[in-house]
Amino acid sequence: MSVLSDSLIEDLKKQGVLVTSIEALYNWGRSNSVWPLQFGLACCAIEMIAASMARFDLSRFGSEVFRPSPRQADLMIVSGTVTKKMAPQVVRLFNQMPDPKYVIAMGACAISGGPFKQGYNVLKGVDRFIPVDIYIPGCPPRPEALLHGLMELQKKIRAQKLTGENRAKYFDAAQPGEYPIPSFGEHDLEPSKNAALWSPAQVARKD
Amino acid sequence: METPENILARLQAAFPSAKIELLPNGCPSQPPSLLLDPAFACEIATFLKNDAALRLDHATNVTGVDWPKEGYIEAVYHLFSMEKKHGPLIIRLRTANRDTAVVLPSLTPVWRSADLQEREIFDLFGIKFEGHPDLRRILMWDGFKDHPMRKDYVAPDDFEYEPTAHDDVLERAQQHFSKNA
Amino acid sequence: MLGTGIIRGLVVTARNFLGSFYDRRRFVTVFYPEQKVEMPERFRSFPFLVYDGEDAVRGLRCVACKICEKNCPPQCIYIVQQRDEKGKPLKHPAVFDLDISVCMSCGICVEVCPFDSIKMDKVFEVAESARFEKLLFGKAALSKSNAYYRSVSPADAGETDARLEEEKKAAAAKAQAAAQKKSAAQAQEPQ
Amino acid sequence: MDTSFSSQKEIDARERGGLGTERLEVAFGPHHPSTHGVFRMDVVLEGEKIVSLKPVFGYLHRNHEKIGESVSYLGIIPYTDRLDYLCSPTSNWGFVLACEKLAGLEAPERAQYIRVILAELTRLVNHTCLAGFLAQDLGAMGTPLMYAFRERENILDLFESLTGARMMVNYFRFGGCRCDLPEGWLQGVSRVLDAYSKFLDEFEALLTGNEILLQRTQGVGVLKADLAINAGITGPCLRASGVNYDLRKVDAYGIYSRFPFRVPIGEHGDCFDRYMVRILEMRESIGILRQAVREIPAGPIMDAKAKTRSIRPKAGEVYGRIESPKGELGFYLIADGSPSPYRYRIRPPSFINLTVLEEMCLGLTVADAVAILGSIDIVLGEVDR
Repeated sequence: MSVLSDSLIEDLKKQGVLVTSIEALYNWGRSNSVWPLQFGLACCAIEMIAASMARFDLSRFGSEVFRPSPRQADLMIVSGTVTKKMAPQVVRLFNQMPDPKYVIAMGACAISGGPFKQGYNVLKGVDRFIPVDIYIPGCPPRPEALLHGLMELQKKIRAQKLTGENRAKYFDAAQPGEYPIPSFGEHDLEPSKNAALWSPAQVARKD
Repeated sequence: METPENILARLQAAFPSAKIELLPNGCPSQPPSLLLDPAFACEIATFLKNDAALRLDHATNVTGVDWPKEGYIEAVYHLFSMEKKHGPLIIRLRTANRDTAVVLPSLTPVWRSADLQEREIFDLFGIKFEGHPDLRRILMWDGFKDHPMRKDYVAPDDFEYEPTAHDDVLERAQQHFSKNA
Repeated sequence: MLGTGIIRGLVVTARNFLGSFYDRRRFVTVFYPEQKVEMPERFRSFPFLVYDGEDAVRGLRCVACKICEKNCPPQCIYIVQQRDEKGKPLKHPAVFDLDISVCMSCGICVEVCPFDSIKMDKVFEVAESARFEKLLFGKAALSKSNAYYRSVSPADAGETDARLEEEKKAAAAKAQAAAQKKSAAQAQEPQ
Repeated sequence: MDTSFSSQKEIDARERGGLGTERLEVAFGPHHPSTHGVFRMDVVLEGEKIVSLKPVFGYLHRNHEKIGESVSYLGIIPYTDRLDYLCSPTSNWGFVLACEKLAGLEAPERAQYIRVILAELTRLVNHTCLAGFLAQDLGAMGTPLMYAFRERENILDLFESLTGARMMVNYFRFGGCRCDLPEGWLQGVSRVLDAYSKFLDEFEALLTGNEILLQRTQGVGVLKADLAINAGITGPCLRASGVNYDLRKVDAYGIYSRFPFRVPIGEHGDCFDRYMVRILEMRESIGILRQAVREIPAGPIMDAKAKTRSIRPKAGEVYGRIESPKGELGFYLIADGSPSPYRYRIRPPSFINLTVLEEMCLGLTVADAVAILGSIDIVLGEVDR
């Protein structure tokens, strides 16, 4: 959108002239029909269901179409604790989703293991194996918090570029659309994280 | 219900060669428990279940307890009676040690409700139940080697990002970084 | 007759469908984000630190006693006590970090805090796109004024303020009594 | 004979004179739209008939018991919320009950009433949602579940205004409750109850007489009483099989002996009885709630003996159990005098209710297995802990 400035578009809109670009139209359409995978893991899944029910009504955002098959889904809402036993299946489901695909980590457990992170069978954050776009903290987050997270995701989708240097990752054939699936080891998952994907910040503590 | 002392006396009369012991409970309002001889466990269990006065038909809670200092693992059964609506009677079985002789008789043939719970004990504590119909790991995956509910189990090292750690967790996180430094 | 049960069920759905046009009980949708559910007084999302007055650093009620750190079930609080140049510990946290990506909003920190310095917030719209940078809250992000607390939970804040006022008065009276006693003792001593 | 499209097996079968089928192994779950949460069933089918069904657990094994050994007694309470996340107040109560026995505390009168009110509201929430989920499993996509969740929200609003959270209440304390009722809360309960009995009538008109539901549930998944007792089945599943065993009557924990409610009993032990027992239980719960709201006295909400919020009991062990909406929820604690328990064990009703899932499903079709699983009412947080 280099020909028309944003203020000019606003002015035109006031005059009843709607101007758009292919990119904006395409992203507008995509962001308003984000179909999540019908997939719940734990407590947060109940709040996810509550969000899709009458009171909070996820369908106002075009996301009520929960797809039972990953092949038809755009969005994976990781709603709940990802255990080490479940992690390979989560990664496999993610791999089966077609591009463009997005991940929302809903709730403390999905983000970091949350209250259960010291457990031997709990994965400390789903982002160890799959890339996460939006993190929604809370235990569990209120349904409105999920809606807010979804709106943040829509914003992110709308800002994606179709062309140029900064174009969206999924247009780049060299970028991986699939991620390695960990296998069950004798003591832990092998590998215990995807080092290429997950690089935690080092928090320096003196004592 | 009869007192555990009474039941103990009757059991000793019925199974003279079995070694049965009454273990006190530190909590005064709670009943003591009976430590059974593993060799006679199945017979005693059947007796408790079928005895006309007891009819302990409901084995509610079956669980393991690890005692590393004492050197054994325990299986604890909480018995109630649905018919007579009384209980609990607590019975315990102990393994000889914690690594080589961890075999106990399974009480699943007597109470079906012990089925999944004994599998869970096998998985998390490593007690092998002889006579269990389907003794496999239940909560962890099949290739898993450890028994995580034992007191000396060390969780795998995934302490890369612990921004708010203190005490034990901080120690583990520091270990992680010193190892990978 | 076969089918009457289904017809009765359809009557129920029809009643709900038509009812949703005029009956508030059947039309329950809240149009978030334009319209928001009013949060009850006790609603809790994440903890924050209260400071009195205007200065977020000096007015902080927290004395870095680490009781909340010890009692936090998922261990999401990290506190370092401030020390002066000589290394003497001060009643002030140098670092107060709270990992809200771990916090389970249980409110136990609030319950155990003896100084009423940590309270539960009502902000739940904290979705972020980066976990390491944005979900670890430091002291500056956590500190909020008592006026803010009064605006989000008026009843509890009022109660806390009244109690603190009471305690302050009692402490002042005690100090005064002690001072009087001391001066009386001093007055007696020379004789 | 044209055999171009037939497999060798079919030809063999045709030559033998019958229609032979190959056995098919299907893994239902851990991600499957018709299972509850991340439960998995390895099913072997012959045609449509189930010849073997092995449940596979552990996909939500969150190590409650191990974590409980390093957290203080007070710190465990919020974890119990997350056991059975549809009904956290009852999980709270079970744990608190066991600890109170251990520490010799007793909740005062008012707190006891508050506990009963919360527990029965929880039962309403759980059973309504169960009916919705069961209908969803049977193919009634959306509508009953949507009505159930609409009513659930009203009760969750009550929870939220009392405890501060919709689902994870973290409300009961050793020797009482965390905070007193806010103003107007009991009137709110009465209002919800009035609406709820009307809603139940409507819900039953929608579901109970529905021929499809009857066809799909009656005579399906029959569980005989003696097997149910031996397999440790508890809660509505046991009572649907005709065994009168309700811990609210048997143990009469708390103040349940003051409430003259009836215990609904099923006759056949099939899916429909399990559904119906729950609907009737909800009606009894409404009666209990009305009485509790009427009788609740004023007074303190914490035992005067409880000086601190947490406890540090002497060495000893205790088993405390309550009737949670799913069945007998027990907590077995071994204390060793330290601030956290030496052993913290949960006796999860949903887990043990799955013991005889295979027996209930054998010989039936795949679709029936889904109905049976739905009628048992499991929550994975509790099954795998």
